[in-house]
This record gives sequence, C-alpha cells and structure tokens, in this order.
Amino acid sequence: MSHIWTMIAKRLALGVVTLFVVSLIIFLGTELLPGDFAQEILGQAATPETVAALREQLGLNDPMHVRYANWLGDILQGDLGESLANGQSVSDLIGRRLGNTLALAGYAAAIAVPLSLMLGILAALFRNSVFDRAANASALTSISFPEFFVAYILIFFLAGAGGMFPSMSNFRPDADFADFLYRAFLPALTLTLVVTAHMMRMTRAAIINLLASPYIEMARLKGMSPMRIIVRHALPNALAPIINVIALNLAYLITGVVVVEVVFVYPGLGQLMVDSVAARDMPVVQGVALVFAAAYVLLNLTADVLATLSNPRLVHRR
Amino acid sequence: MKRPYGHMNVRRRTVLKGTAALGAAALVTPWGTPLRAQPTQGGTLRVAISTGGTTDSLDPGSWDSEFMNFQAHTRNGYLTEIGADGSLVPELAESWEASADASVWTFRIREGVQFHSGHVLTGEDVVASINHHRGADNTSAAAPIVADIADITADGMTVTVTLSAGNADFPFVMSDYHLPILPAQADGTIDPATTDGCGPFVMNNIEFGVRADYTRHDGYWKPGLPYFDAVEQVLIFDNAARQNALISGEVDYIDSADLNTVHLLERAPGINVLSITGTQHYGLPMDTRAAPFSDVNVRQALKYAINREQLVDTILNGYGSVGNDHPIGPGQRYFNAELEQKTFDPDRVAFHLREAGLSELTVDLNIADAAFAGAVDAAVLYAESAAAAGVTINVVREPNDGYWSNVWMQKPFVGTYWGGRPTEDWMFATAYAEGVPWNESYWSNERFNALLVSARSELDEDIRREQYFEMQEIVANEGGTIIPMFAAYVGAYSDALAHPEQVASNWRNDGHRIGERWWFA
Amino acid sequence: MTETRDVLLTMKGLRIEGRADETWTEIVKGIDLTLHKGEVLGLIGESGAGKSTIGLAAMGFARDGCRISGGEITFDGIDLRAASEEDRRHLRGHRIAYVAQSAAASFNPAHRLIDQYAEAPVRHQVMSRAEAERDAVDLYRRMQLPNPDEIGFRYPHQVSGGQLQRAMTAMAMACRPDLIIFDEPTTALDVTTQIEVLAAIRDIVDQFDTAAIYITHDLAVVAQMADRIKVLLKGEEVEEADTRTMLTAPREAYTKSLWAVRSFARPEQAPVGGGTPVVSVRTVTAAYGSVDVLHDVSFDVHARRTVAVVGESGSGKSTTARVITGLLPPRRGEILFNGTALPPDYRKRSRDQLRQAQMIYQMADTALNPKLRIRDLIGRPAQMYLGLQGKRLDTRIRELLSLIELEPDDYIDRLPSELSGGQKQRIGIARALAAEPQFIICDEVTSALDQLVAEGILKLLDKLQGEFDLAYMFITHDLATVRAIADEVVVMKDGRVVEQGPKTQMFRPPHDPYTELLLSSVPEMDPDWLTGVLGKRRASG
Amino acid sequence: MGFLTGLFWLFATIAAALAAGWLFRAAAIAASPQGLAREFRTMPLTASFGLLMILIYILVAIFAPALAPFSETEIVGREYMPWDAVHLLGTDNLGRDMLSRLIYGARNTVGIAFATTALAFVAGSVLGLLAAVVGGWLDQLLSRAVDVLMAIPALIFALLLLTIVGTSILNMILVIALIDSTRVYRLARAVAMNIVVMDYVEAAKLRGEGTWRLITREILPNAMAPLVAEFGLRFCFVFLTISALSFLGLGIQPPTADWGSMVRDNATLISFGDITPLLPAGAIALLTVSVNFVVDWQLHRASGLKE
Repeated sequence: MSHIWTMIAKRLALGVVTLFVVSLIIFLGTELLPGDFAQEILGQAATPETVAALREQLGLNDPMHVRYANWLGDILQGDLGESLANGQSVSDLIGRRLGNTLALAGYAAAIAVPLSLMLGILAALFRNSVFDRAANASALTSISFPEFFVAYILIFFLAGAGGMFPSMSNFRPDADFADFLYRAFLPALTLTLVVTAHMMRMTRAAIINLLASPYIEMARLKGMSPMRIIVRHALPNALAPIINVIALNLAYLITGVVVVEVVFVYPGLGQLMVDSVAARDMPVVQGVALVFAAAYVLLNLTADVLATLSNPRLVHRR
Repeated sequence: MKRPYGHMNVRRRTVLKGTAALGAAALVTPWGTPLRAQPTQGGTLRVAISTGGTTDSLDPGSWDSEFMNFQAHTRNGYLTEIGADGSLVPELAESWEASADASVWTFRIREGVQFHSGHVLTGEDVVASINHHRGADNTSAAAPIVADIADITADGMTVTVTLSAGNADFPFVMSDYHLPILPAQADGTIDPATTDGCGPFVMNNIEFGVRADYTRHDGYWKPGLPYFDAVEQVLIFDNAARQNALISGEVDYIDSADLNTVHLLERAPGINVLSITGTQHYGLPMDTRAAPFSDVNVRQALKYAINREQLVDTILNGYGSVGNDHPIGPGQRYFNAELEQKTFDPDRVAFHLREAGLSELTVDLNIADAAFAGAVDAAVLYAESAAAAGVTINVVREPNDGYWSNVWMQKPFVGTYWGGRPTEDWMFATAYAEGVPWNESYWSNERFNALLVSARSELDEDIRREQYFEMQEIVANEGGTIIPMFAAYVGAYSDALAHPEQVASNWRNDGHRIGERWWFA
Repeated sequence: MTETRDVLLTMKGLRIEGRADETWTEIVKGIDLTLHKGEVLGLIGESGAGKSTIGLAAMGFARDGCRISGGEITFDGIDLRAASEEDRRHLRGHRIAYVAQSAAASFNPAHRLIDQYAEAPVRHQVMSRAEAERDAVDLYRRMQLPNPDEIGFRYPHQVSGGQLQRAMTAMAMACRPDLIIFDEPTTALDVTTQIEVLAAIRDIVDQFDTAAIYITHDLAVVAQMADRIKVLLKGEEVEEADTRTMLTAPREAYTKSLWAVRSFARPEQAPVGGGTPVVSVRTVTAAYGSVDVLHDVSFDVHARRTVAVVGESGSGKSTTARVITGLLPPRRGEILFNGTALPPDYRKRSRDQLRQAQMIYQMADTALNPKLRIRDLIGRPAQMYLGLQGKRLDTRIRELLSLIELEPDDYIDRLPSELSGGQKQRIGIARALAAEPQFIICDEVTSALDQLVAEGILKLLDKLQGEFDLAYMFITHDLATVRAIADEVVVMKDGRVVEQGPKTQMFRPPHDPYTELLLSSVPEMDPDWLTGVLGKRRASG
Repeated sequence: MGFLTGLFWLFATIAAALAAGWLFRAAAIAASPQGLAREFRTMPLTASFGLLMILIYILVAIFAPALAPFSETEIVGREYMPWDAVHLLGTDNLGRDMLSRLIYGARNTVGIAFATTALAFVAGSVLGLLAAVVGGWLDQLLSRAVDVLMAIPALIFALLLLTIVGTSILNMILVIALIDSTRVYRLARAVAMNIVVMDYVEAAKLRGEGTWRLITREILPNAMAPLVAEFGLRFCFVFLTISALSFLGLGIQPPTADWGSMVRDNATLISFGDITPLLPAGAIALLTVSVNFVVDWQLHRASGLKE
C-alpha cells in the first residue's frame, strides 16, 4: 500500500503547483480585463477623481507583480484577504457559499450517480434492445437541451402555480435539512438530468467494452446469469473509466453550475465568481478560482486513488 | 381575469396617453381593481429585486444597485422624502428654511426619533451622516452631490448647511438614497458597516447578492407604520426565475418584469402588473466635439431619423413613452409640454443634411446591452429607420463587460441610460452643464449654462418654470443626446398585496418604500 | 443397456454458422461425435478447423456472432438445443466445465482465485462457500500447486501462467463435472511448464474419472492426453481412431501431412571459418530501470547463417533483440555491425544502418498497421530507403509479393484484416526484405502459427537466406524450430547465456542441465512419453 | 386521455422516424457503389435516421437563403405574431420571422459548432498524439499545462477569456476550441499511449520514420474510433457551452440567428406554457441525437462486437 501513499503525496505536491499556476493565470486574466475594480464598482456613477481616490485607497496603483506577490504571501500564511467591494473576509464569503455549493453538488450526485450506474448497467445488460435505445436517446436528448432550458421546463411542470416544488431555492439561513432537500430539489434534478447521460453512456460503454474478454466468456461458461456477469464480472473491471467520468461530472457539479444557480436563485460559488469577475474584485476571484481548482485537483486525485484501489494489479503487487 | 392580448394593447396605449396629458406620475391599476381603503396590519412581505451582487456593501457611499437602494429605504430614514405625488415632504427634518440666495439652509430635526439600536436622533447624527460623503478624495458615489456644501453644523436639533453657491433644490438633494441618517459614533463619524438605522424595519441579516431579512421596527415614529410584520428581500437576477417566483407564490412582489412576456404575466391569475413612468430614460449621446457630430444640423438630422414610437412599442413593449431629446420626464414639475414632439421625418432629415452641406451621412453607433435593456435591438431598429431616411448607421456591438469604461464617453456615438434625478437642476447639472464629468456629449451652450446657474437659486416659481422650459428647448434642439424614450418601471405583484392610490414615480418600488407604504389586503 | 448408459455426449450432424458482413457462413459442417463416460477425446486440427466451436457446442454454447444451425447435441439424455437457456446455464460449470487456452486472460483480474473457484459450486448450490474453500485447497494440493493453503487468496496477476492453468483446471473440477472441455490449455505455456500442467491435468482427470474433450493443434500433446483422436479440417471430420492407431497408421493424406510436419530440417552447414561476422554482440549488459536483465551476453551472427536464441519467457531473448535494434541502449558492451560499432540508440543510427538490420515480429496482428494496405506496408521501406517511386515502386512491391509466394494482383490492395495468419507473417517478411538488409531478427515468428503454416514460413525464410545472403537471428522457445532452421544455438536463462555452439553439438549430450531440461520437456509423438519422462524425473529428482 | 394522446404521438413520431430511416437506407443502398452499399446494409435504422437528419441539416444550412421565406434580421411584422399562412411559425420578440431565423440558425449554429469542434479536435488530437509519440519533457509540459487549464472551470474560463478578447464569433470559436481541446488532448493521448506500444509503431520507429508520419500514418488512423465517438459528444457540449454563454450574455451576438440565443431570448415563454422556445431547442436536440446515433453505429462497427 505504501506506493499508493507515495502516489497521493506526489499528486498533492503536483496539485499545489497546479493551484499556483491557476492563480497566476486567473490573476493575469483578470488583469487583462478592461477596467479595474475602482472603475467597475463605481460604474457610471463615478467621477475620475473618486475612481482615482478609491484606487489609491485599495492599493490598486501598485505594479501588478507587487500585488500578486502580496496576495501570494498572504495566501501562504493562510489569509485569503478581504473583498475589495465590501471588506468581508474572503474565506468567510467563500465558506458560506462553498457549503451551499457542496450541498447541492452532493444532492445532485446522490441522485445522479446511482441512477446513471443503474441505467448504464441495465443498458449494457439489454444492449441494443428497445430499453437500451430509449435510455440512450432520452439521455442524449436531455443533455442536448441547454441547462437553463431544462430548468425552465422543470419549473413549468413541477413548480408554477400550485406546483409541488418551489421554483426558488433561496432558503433562509436557518433552514433545516428537510427544508433544504425540499427547496433544492429542482436544481438538483436539473443537474441530475444534465450529468446523468454522460455517466450512463460511459458506464454502458466501459462494460460493453469488456464483454468480449475471455474471462466474461468464462463466466458465461460457468453458467452465471447475465446480470451477475455484468455486475460481478464486468463492472469491477470497468470501474476505472467509470470513476473517472464520475469525478469529472462531480467537478462539473461543483464548478460549472453558475447557470443553474442563477435560474434557481441558489447562493453558490459560481454566482459569486461571476459577480466578482464582473466587479474585478480580485481577492474574491482568486479565492474562488483556488477553491474550484482545488476541488478539481482533489476529485481527480480521489478518482485516481479509487481507480487504483479498484485494480488489484495496482494494489497487490506481486 | 384573463383577457385577450389585443385588448391589453388598447388599454395600455390609452393609459399611456392619459399619463402624458395629466403630466403626473402614472399608475396603471390592472383593469380597475378597486383599491382597499383600509390598510391592515401584519404579514411578511417577500420582495424579489432584479439587480445587485455579492460585491454590494453596507457603506452608503457604495450603494448603486436596486437591491441596496431597496434596503436603504426599508432600513433607514432620510432628512427629506419624495412623496408619492412627487412633492418633497419632511421626514427626519421636520421643517427647513433657506436664506434669500438659497445658499444657507437650516433644518429642524424631528424630536424623539429612535434608531433600532435605541440611540435617539440628534443633529450630530445628521452632520456625521452627511460628512461621511464629504472631503477631499472621498470615494462615495454621493461625493459630487454634497460637494457644494461648504459647511455643515449642528446645534442640538438644528442643522445648518452653508453652500458654496445658492441651490433652491437643496432639500431635494437630501432625499438622495446615498444619504441615510445613521447614528454618529463618539468621534463624530458613522460606522459605514452598521446595520442600524431609523427606518421602518430592523435589518436582521444581509447576505450580499442573496437576501436580506427584516422585522418591524416597533418604535417607528410614523404613527401606525409600517403595516407588515416582516420583510424578506431576495435577489433574483434572471427574468424568468423572477417571474416564476411570483407566479408560484414564492414572492409577493417583483421589481422588474420581462417586457417580452409581460403580456403573458398579466394574464396569469392573481398577478397584477405595475407600470410607472418616471424619470428613467434611454439615450444615444454624440460627442459634439467630434466631426460630424460637431455640426448641429447633423445632430438634428439624426434626431429626426429615429422612429420613437416603434422603439417604445418594440423595445419597451409599450411600457414607456416617447422622449423629446431632453432628460425631463412628463411627471416632473417643470416638464415642458409645449415643446414640439419630434417624430420620424425623412424630409427634415434631408433638410438638415442639406444645411450641413452633406449629400449622405454614415456613422458608427457603438453600443451594448449594458447601456440599457434592448439597446442593441434598439440600435438595429434605429439603423433600419435611418436607412429609410438616407442615413447609414453601422451598429457596432460592444461587450457588456467594460462598456462603461471603454465605450461610453470614449467612442463618439454610444448608448446610455439615466435613472433620472428628482429635480431639473440636478439632472441638467449632472449631465448637461459645461465641463461636468458626466457631460456625455461634451456639449457646451452659453445660454444654457447661464440659465442653469440663475434658475438654481431662483425662488420665484414662474421665472424658474420659464427658465427650465427654455433649457429643455435648447437641449432638445441643439444638445448632443438623442433621447427617444422614457422607460416605465414595470414591476408586478400578487393580488394579496394592496397599495395606496398614488404610487411614487421617482424610483422603482413606490420610491423603494413599499415596505412602509403597502400592506396585505 | 450398459452401452447407452455409458454414452455421455453425442452430436449428430452438428452444423454451426458464423456471421461475417451480415451473411451467415457455415463453419462446422455436419460433425458426428460420441463420448463415453470417463473417456478423453482429442480434437485436433489447424486454426479454422472448428475445434473450439465444437467444444463449446458440447456445452450448448455458441460464441457471439455464431449460431448452431443444425444437428443434435445430447448430453446425458438432455437435448441441449431444445433445452431452455436456464437449463443449459445450470449445466454449465456444474456438469460440463471448460478450461480455456489462456488462464491469464480467462481469470477475472478483479477477484481472487478462490472467489472464482467458489462461484460455480455456490451458485449452482453444490456446496456452501466454506465447503468450497476447503475443497479448493484440496484440489490445489492435488494439482500440485505450491502453497495450496494460501494460493487461492491471491489475485490472478500474482500467480504464474503455469500455476494459473492448473488453478483453472481445479476450478473446472469444482463441481465434479461429468465432462470437461480443455481448449488448448497448454498452448500459451513454456515447454518446461507445459509438461507439469499436462501431468496435473492427466492425473486429475484420471482420479475423478471425468470425461474430457481435449482440443489442441499439437499432436504430441494430444498423444499424451487422449484415448481417441478426431482430426478436423475446415469444419469437417477427416478421420477418427484411437490414439495409438492414429499415431501409427493415419489413413488420410491430410493426417499424414500433419504427421510429416516435423521432418523439415535444413542441411547442416560447415562451421564458419573466421571472417567478420555481420552482427557481433559484445559483452552486453542491459537494464530496465535499475534492474539488470542481461548479463554479459556475447555471440556472433555470420552471413548466410542462422543463430537461434533459445530460452523460456523472461530469459532475455527479446531484450537482446531490443539491444541490437537500439531500442534499449545497453549499460555495458556494444553491438558491432560488419566490425564497426553501432550507436547504441536507434535514433542516432544512420538511415543506412537502420536499413541493414530488419525485424520480423511474433504477432503479425500487431506488427502490421491494420489501417494500411499491403501496397503501403511493404512499399514504404522500399520508398524510404531506396527512393523508389511510382512505376518502379509498384514493380518492386509485386516482385516482393512474388518472393513471398503471394499472387501480387490478388493481394496488393488488401488490408491486413483480409489475410490469414500465415499470410500476414509473409507480409512481415516482405516488409523486412523490402529494405534489402543484411541481417534480420526473427522474433518467435512461427509460434503463433499452425504447424503446417509455420513450416511454410520456415522454408520460405530458408530459401530467402540463400537467395540474398542474409544473416538471421532467430528468437524462439520451440526446439523443433531450432532443429529445423538453426546453424548455431544460443541457450539463455535469466539473462545469461548458459550454452552456445553449433546445432549438431547442441542436440548431442552432454548438456548443460538447463539445456537438458529444455530438450527433455519437448513432447514426443509417443503416447507413453509423458509417463516415461515423469517416471525418469521422479527417479532422478 | 391526454397521456394516451401523448403516447400515441410519441409512438407515431418514432414510427415515422424509423420509416424515414428505412426509406433513406433503401435509397442509399440503391444509389451507392458496391463497397459503400455494403456499409449501408449493416446500418441500423437509428443510424440511418441520424444520417438522414444530418444530411437535411446540411442542406438547410447551405441553402438557407433560398429556403427561408424572409431574411434573417428583417422585421416583418409585430412581435410575437401567432402561427399563420405567411409566418408559418409566427414572429419573435422583435417581430422577425421565426421560421426564417430557424433556417438561418441552422447555418450559424451548426457552422459555428462544427468549426469549433473541428478546431478543438485538430488542436487537441495533434498535441495529444505528439505527446504520446515524443514523450519525455514535451509530454510532461503539455500534460501539466492541460491539467492546469482543466482545473479552471470551463464556463468561467470562457467567460474570462471572452471578456478579455471580446465577443466576436471568431473569438468565441477560438476560446471554446481552446478549452475543449484540453479534453480532446487527454483522450487522444490516452488512446495513442495504447497504440504507440504496438509492434507496427516500433517497426516504423526502427525504420527511421519521422514523428509527423508516425502520427498521421501509423497512429491517427487507429485512434479514429474513440476520437469520432468523442466528437459526437463534444459536438453537443459545444452547443451547450455556446447557449450557456448566451445565457450569460457572451454568446453569439444578435441579430445573428442561432438556436442557443433563440432559446435564450424566448425561454421565459416556457413559464407560460408557450412552446415557441421548444422549436430551436428541439432543433439542437434532434441534431445531437442524430449525430450520436451515427457515432454509435460507427463505434459499434469499430469495436468489432458482433451482436
């Protein structure tokens, strides 16, 4: 097992480097955007004098590399800084939103992952049947509609006047878990529809890919039932690609749901990032970008570790 | 409740015309629902606001979104208040008087007003609150409007303001939403991060870009107010989501309806649409220093080449009124109703082009939807009508992000919007006076500038009206900005809500005072 | 009465079709077969004979893309074609078991051996999981697997190929079936391993008196295992007889040609009397990472001579080839070509140096780009090294195709997938020849081929060597091949040369003990050979 | 009752689609030469239907000006006119002919999505194959760079880049292609890694072939199947990215008609049960499903799994 720990350590180190480069790219990217925080926040209602004064006050007149170095220095001491816009601590700001984002991602994943695995397995079992084709076609259809459109359709049918679910997930800060499940149901369902197809197709493909293997034929010749062959003999060997695609989709659920957040008024990180980019609120942009990149790196790492653990060749060396 | 679409159109048009004729703030009550006479107490008002962001802040100097503007009036009190009929009424200032040249103003502060924290209002609080926006290098958005204050002092419950030049409208300025009265600290400043206030509701929590929750301020000084027990204010940026929230009963009121589908929203059971034409207007400023816009005939030609009716019908879906190339709204005190309304007129375009010595005219219009909702579509429509009048307008689409930094007041022909200002002087002084920072068209007119200064301190109503009428005429015929339309504030609310007969037109949401003025039926 | 009860399996007029391009073609064309209880029937034939298909049909099973289209299959009174899929499934693994060619591929890599062992008995409700585990250990012991108590708890990749094959046989025995289908169970193994597996299989089949169908293409092997032998050709029966009769007196011409396959051997050549060798491997030590896999390997290859490098898998044969071609620069030592040292890394070698040494691979399937046509496959070296273009290139390609005895017009525009295994290997040879080299490395070029086909390839290589004065380095584990084609032999074990010299010397005692083991492990066409060898080894060891 | 009617129409549609596929396949077999005809014979009805649809989309895109009754941007009537004989699908929010915009939308949307996907594939697969073949520092450099780019959420990255470079169609194609190419790179590299170990690649290397020839002749043809499958999915992800960008105001800019923006512009109607926005959305969905049907067929052929 020690080699797995070595791998984790190496990958974590690499992850830190990735985060560093991501922060640099985001920083430069935001630098290249027209206008700066002072101009954007004061907007049309600002005179050149106020803009200049605010810029001076926030230290935006320092050269670029100085500002980046300062920011990096603070980060290394665990300080994400304060929002330029309202002086709130970036870690507080992100902390609250991150909780929401993770909750929604977890909610959607809790529906989507088992669902897509099940559908993928069934589609592989009944491959080329009507069920397979119908599942495939409806999955493709559901991912070919834009997210916001899926959301609107769900709202029309499931919310609306006298609907079963609220069209808005903006819950009170003191909401309890049941309330959360109720209010976040539609966004979670939307995200489920968006990610299920990809995972289902990969599950199906990964399983079918193995069906020509000699050990599958062996299982058939041992008189095993088709279901057992798929679940017991094909699935464990197909886990690596499936885990990878699940990780990719989980990363998407965490980092890519700004549109769903907007439609369902869900206070997540995506909206915070978009707002902060528009306002050029650099510390917040950087903070969120780091969180996103870290989520991606960690999920990938977890996927690799799980894929490794699912493969006895890599766990039990000779 | 359902009515055919065609019917609605007719009704809308009639009402709008009526509005213009009345010259007063317009209120569209849906198909004559009788207004409840007797306000009732209780309930939680849930309001969805359309703009705002995580970058909002509690500092009054930074407020620029509808979200913060709404919380400003829900939580705070102001020295003066603009009433539902557009007149100025006392709020925290009981009364005021001016010196003869309108340069020294004395405000009498109301006794016994309590902040939510229990602190009792004095003149010191007023001075501290105003001073927050004053001083060199002050970054407050309100800094320009208090720049004329040379000195402000308090003596118990009296506050004396000395201006560097006379201003007859100064009490109006004190109603600006950036200038809430907040409790002074020991050192004579206010805490810009405070959630205290002396308005009708106590703020329990605020999450920027998300929501704010309030409960009734039991010690509120206005007798019997507010009617609601609590207010929940949420931000819903997406048009469809906002409308869905109203239809599905998640909120009671939305501040802005999608003009594309407002006719469908009106048909939804239990939903009322509220359309208010105030001072909000959309414009197309030209840089009057740059050729060909430096020639007034070119400007006039471009003004006659736009089809205003079509823009109001298409871009505003009828919710608004045509503009006459000056920024004064039909509901304002000194609106010049006698001025000839410009219309689409190819002959006049040809005439002015001849006067300018041009056989043809081609200009670029740099615009983005950031300028106003539907700005690009408006530009496309404008280009079509102008083409019919022999003028070629190339619509250059610019990115929304960065529009105000890189395009507006940088390119010679662009789009803009103004929420408007409650007084003629304020509006003109902000965007039309020579050399002011927001003079979008870099326009300068001697007669206009002189009139502006003299009207400002003029206390005689008739002379003042005459002067403002003339200024509107000068701006309309010589100014550098095409103002084709005044856009109504179109909101919607559920049947459960009731409001006074007259709804204010100075801002959205009954002057952002729904919390104080409305009730559950 | 006794006669019918004794019969376990009958097939009558069995026909099986396979699908290619949406049309069905018959691949088994009316086979009759009878198998009695406790009897072992050998099915023998070349690839395409339908051996495996018939073997699977005995389980009522047809591979994807195949269907049983006619005839009867009766197992112990049950009509397998009429039985429901459910019933057939219940027979499989329970009363009829299967042992596949490659145990390494047929064990599920995700589960431990014992889980896979227990699956059939538990699922078919023959015994409980605990009983199955105990039983597994017992069978592992009988199969003479090392550490029978714990080997079941390993994953397939942790167990060697020979052991896996035995574990698979044990697994097939788990439900004590009446019939086992052995589908080339030792083909993928080294000779020294094969002999152990054969012995173990024979023992266990004897012990439980299980009937078996033993499928192979290796006559010597089937001779050791089967009571009767059936010879198949292209889905039809050639003849059937009991083993001794078949070996001593084959009736049909085809059978006779099969028997004669091992007769090819090129004439002995006089030893090389000096001169510069074409290729000289000088004290080469090479490593993968930090582990040395070759130690001080030296040998020479002269023009018109064939050096066979012999050894089991892992002995360093192929690594030596990689060092010579420059894919693996050695840690020490060097490669001389006509007396001049070659740059160790192929990327540093000149185009002409690359041209002079060519390689022919074991698996023609992976050695030919499946997306290129024959014209491009063998035209490319000619075009690249010799600058042939257009008409001249076309002529040269046709010439090469004639050399390898393929009709140019027929084959020039085919894809590799449209060729048989032997034809693919010929294309590999043509590709090497196209470069007009002096030296060719043949890496197990015949081990994936049927014996008749393999012999054809060997004869072709021999002919070409004479025509073009080629030097061959022949990597193989098959001593029959060595006997057939080599002039000199290099025996390798664990990265070292254990013995080298002219072929004649190598096949004459005394030997290095390892060479002895190798030689004695090659099965012979004598039904008593296996018993004899085992007896001898037991006596000496 | 409503449910049964819905079910009836669903089956009727599927039946009609399969019938169309069958007819198309019959026609294709009859019209094409021997070798091609054999390919078509193996084509399942779904793939045949998909191919037919793709063909129709291409024709519509090419002949848009001839097919559309009105111009793309011309305002021909009042806003939101109902369906009638002149404006078959009514008018949009500015009074432009809906059908004409749908037809022009085929040209813009399919063209842009295709160009973007193609670009992403060329860039991603060339670099991926190069990394696999050359290995060493180049592989490390490219792979780490791709890791970094993939760690930045795609939509937000696109937003940032588009804001920097401006929202022209060309920029949008480049930006989305850049982001998508990282995904293609990963796949191409993984696939190529399995191919470079093949003997025929070794043979080509030993022959002294150059890198470019190794990639184009030896590896690429053998990596096509998984890449083609990925192309199908990427193609619809590009649609989605473009429409998500439209949602956030950075997509294809008006007055150019594209389906993503048309869904966006009319999306609020769905809240009132008006099906107008379903038309462009359905156009996207139909194309996506069609493309993937064909891709599935090709993949099935390439996998060699016979069932």
